[in-house]
Amino acid sequence: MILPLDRAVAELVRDGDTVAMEGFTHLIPVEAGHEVIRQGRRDLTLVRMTPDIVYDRMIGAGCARRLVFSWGGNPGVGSLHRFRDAVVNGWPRPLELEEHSHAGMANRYAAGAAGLPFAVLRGYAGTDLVGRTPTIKPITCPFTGEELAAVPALNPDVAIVHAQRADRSGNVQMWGITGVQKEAVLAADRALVTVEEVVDELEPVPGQVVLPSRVVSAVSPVPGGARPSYAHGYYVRDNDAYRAWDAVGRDRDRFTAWLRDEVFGAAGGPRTPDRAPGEDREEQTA
Amino acid sequence: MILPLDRAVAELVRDGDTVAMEGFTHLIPVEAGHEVIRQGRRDLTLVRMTPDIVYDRMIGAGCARRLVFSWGGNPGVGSLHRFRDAVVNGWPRPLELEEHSHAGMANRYAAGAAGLPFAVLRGYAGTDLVGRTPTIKPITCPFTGEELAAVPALNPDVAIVHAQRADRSGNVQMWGITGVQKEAVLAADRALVTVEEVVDELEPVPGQVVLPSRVVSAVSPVPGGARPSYAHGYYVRDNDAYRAWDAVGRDRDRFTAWLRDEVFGAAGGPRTPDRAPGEDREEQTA
Amino acid sequence: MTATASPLSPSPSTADADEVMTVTAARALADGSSCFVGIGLPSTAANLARRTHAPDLWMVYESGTLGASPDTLPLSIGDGELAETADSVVPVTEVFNYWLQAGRIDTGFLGAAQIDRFGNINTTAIGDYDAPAVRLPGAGGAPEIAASCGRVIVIVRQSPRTFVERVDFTTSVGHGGGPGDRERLGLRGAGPVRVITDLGVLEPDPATRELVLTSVHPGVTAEQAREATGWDLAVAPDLATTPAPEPHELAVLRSLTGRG
Amino acid sequence: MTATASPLSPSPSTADADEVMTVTAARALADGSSCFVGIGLPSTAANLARRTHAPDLWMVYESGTLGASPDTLPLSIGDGELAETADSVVPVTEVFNYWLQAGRIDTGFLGAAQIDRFGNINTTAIGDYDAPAVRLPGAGGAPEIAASCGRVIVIVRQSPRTFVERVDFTTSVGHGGGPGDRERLGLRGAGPVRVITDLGVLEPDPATRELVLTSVHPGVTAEQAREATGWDLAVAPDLATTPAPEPHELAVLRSLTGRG
Repeated sequence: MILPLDRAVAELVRDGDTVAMEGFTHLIPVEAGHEVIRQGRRDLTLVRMTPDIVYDRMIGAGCARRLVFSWGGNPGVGSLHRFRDAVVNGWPRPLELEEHSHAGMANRYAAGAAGLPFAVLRGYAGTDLVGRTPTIKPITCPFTGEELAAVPALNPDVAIVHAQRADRSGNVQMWGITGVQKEAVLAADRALVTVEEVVDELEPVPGQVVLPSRVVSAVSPVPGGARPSYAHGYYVRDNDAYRAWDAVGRDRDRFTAWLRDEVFGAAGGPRTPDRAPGEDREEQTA
Repeated sequence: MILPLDRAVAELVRDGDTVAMEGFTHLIPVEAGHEVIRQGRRDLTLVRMTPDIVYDRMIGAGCARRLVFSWGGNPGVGSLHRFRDAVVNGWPRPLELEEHSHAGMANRYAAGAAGLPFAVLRGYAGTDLVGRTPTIKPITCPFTGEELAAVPALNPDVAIVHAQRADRSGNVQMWGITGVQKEAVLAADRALVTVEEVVDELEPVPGQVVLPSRVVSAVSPVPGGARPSYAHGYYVRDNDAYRAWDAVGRDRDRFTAWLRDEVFGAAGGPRTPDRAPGEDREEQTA
Repeated sequence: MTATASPLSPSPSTADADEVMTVTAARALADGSSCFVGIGLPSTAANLARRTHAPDLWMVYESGTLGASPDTLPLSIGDGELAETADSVVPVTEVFNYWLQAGRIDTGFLGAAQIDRFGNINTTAIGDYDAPAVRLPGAGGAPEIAASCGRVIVIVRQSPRTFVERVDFTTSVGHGGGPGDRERLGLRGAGPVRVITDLGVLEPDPATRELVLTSVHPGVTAEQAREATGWDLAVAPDLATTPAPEPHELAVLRSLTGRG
Repeated sequence: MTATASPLSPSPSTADADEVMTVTAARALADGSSCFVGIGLPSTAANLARRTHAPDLWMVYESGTLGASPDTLPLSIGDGELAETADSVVPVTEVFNYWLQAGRIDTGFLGAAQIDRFGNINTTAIGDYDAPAVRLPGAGGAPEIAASCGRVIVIVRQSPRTFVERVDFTTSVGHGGGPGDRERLGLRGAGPVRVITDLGVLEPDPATRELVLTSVHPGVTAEQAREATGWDLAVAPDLATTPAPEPHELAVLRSLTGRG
């Protein structure tokens, strides 16, 4: 149940899988993404509401064949250049897109978590997403006759999220902005949770979401594993690192060098606390 | 915003309204129900997953024309005899029934809260509820072709819930088992919340649900207002009172006397803390 | 194996019929499995299992308490004790949608006012729905427990009024009208795999899905069980006798129920 | 009303174009109303409003923070500051379903990479979707903000590349093709009621729903605004001049953005 990150990724993430790494700005499983890159996974369908820099890196590293998403930007900064390069130029390989809105994606996860084949929402009407995205279909209310939008459930092969804590039985506790992580984990066949720490007892915290161990396949202790995103109560969002990513991601060579130094350079499993990922920021922005 | 219970009920609950009083075993707004009885409301459509003794009393007092529900019993004890008497014998007046399952009711509230006309669930298939309850219809998944059940949204005229605390602006805080109260409040046009106490500041509590004041029409301080149900952190469930209700509710005369003494005898607004409703238990069971 | 006196069982050393029923139900719960627990006998059986052979039984109550481990038997499915001891307390929408409907619960426990030869259950009304002889509480969580739990165990006292040829109202589907009906209806769980009564145990015939008497409790005859059944109850050729409660099971059960 | 020097505005006393745009947007938010806030200029405008005329503006960020009141401007819609200061933090499913879709938000703020004469917005791709000249971030929360907020205010810098006859991709619906289209599509909010740019303010004509220049910022001419528009922009007969930022508005804005 509690496994080092490299073993957990090796066991749970397979070539060709549909992988959902969630975390809405907060608690993004960045280090787990780096481990997937290190292990050279290919042909993944990456699912995520806000691809963010973790998917920018995975796409740039060639892990992904397809992206299911709703907003692919660098929050507060601008574009994701590796994502753009893959979509516009097919580098390092073409990237198929399946685009939804946030509301659609959130409801797709919720349907997946609930064992339903689809979800219903007031959404998409009049937008060009309707024609472009085959996973949006009309549905009529059997009581009022209103037409609404239906979207199919998302049921990833594996969900990966980051949380503040787990206990030794693998019960997971997160708090602060918890996004759609609960739904992503419940919707997936397998779930990997990286955590800041493993503790004896999960002291209740206001706003907490607890994922019972029976829906968690593996917990990996990865302190700092969300950096440059943040872990409420542990460290703050490294906004400078997000800004600095713009220049790195913009240039193929610079990105490739970054990948070599910062991801493969740290090979051999997850980084240890004495060399937390956040400490690389200075090099990264240099 | 903060109003005495009698004024709040006078302003928010009208004859003929659809009223949802929720609280899943915990935090049942019993005193608010008594106030509705005192004010002589008639022709109400009462909505509640588990009618419990509060609706037994309101039905026995003649407030209700119709009941929308999923389980009408005295939890852990047995039947609700006023409910039975109304259904089987039409005393004190006939009671129309609209029956669902818990899953259906919960999803109906959720659809109402979400501004959707209906909800979808795996439910009811093969049961006789399908033929008896016109608010259950089939719906086909546009992606898989599977047939599921659709139920219409519940949007009560007024929701009434009990909570532990509110602040002076009317933000409401509850914790422990919170059932479908959030959904019921969000689904309703108007919402009345009775609380154990009004405080200056809502100190965060693990497991809390906070209802922002903008979705609350009125808050009424009613300490002990959930008795013989309970308020986590304030008082425990009075299981003896639930058991004792069986004998009172079973007999029309005894019920009528109880109503006269315990509900109308306390007329003139909500009971004050020095005569909390729970203290009546001895008389009630005598 | 016979119920002889033991230091752990101070009161009458022979289990009564309800006790045999409850112990038999408890034994049906595997350690580490998850169980959707209704109030009354199911809750007693699940809590007994957790205190005997299944310490890691994961109990879910429909109030939203996941992994509750109460010190005392709750009277309602929403007692404060359940929330205080749960791994997580979730809204009622989530317990039904994310846990039950999603197929995450191994065993569902149901009671019944009527049960028929195919394990269909009535908890709604006896007689005509529109003019019932007896109005019962209704569906509650039962239809979806019967549909979505991995399997269902029914606990109900046996009598011809309860065990009927055909239920007056199908609140929760067992095996419908026979083989293939659950599949046709899209019900994902296996349905009732065992009906545990105060007289014995009934299980669906693998081919016909009709309930068959497979075990009688100590001291009960097949004929007594047949007389307490409103249809022509079939008896398994290898009819067993239910193992009597062990002294320690009985002692724990009595400490839970306050008898003993 | 002219931007003269004041003790509260230490840096250049004349507001620049972005500042006029932001202050004008802030003024559009009524005290006590609710606002769905995107990051960037909308967040700056909403936080400015809350510190000036609208202390009870209720800000909702799509990360699930309801009633956030950050001390500093967040960089992302999910900064920790938002969660710490919120009345309530809810799951993303709830913010979209229970709050936005249910019609509980008065004003939605949107930006745009392209906006057309009917206020339709593109944030998906410039050029052909399958072989885009520029790939943009995509929809995010915008389609449903545009559909379900009571009204929408768009904040976007004006240029012919941005203000186009017809958007390459309709990510979020404004007034569709003209009168009645929102109703036909079942969109419940009023749609874009104001487009605030660095040059002036555009509002939909009540009859045709086409965007019309109704105000120019101080020092800007209608012709400049028309030249920065990719269609033949109509000018309101009673064209106004946007009231210049007050010194205290400018001072607060600059304290927020770190300029000044």
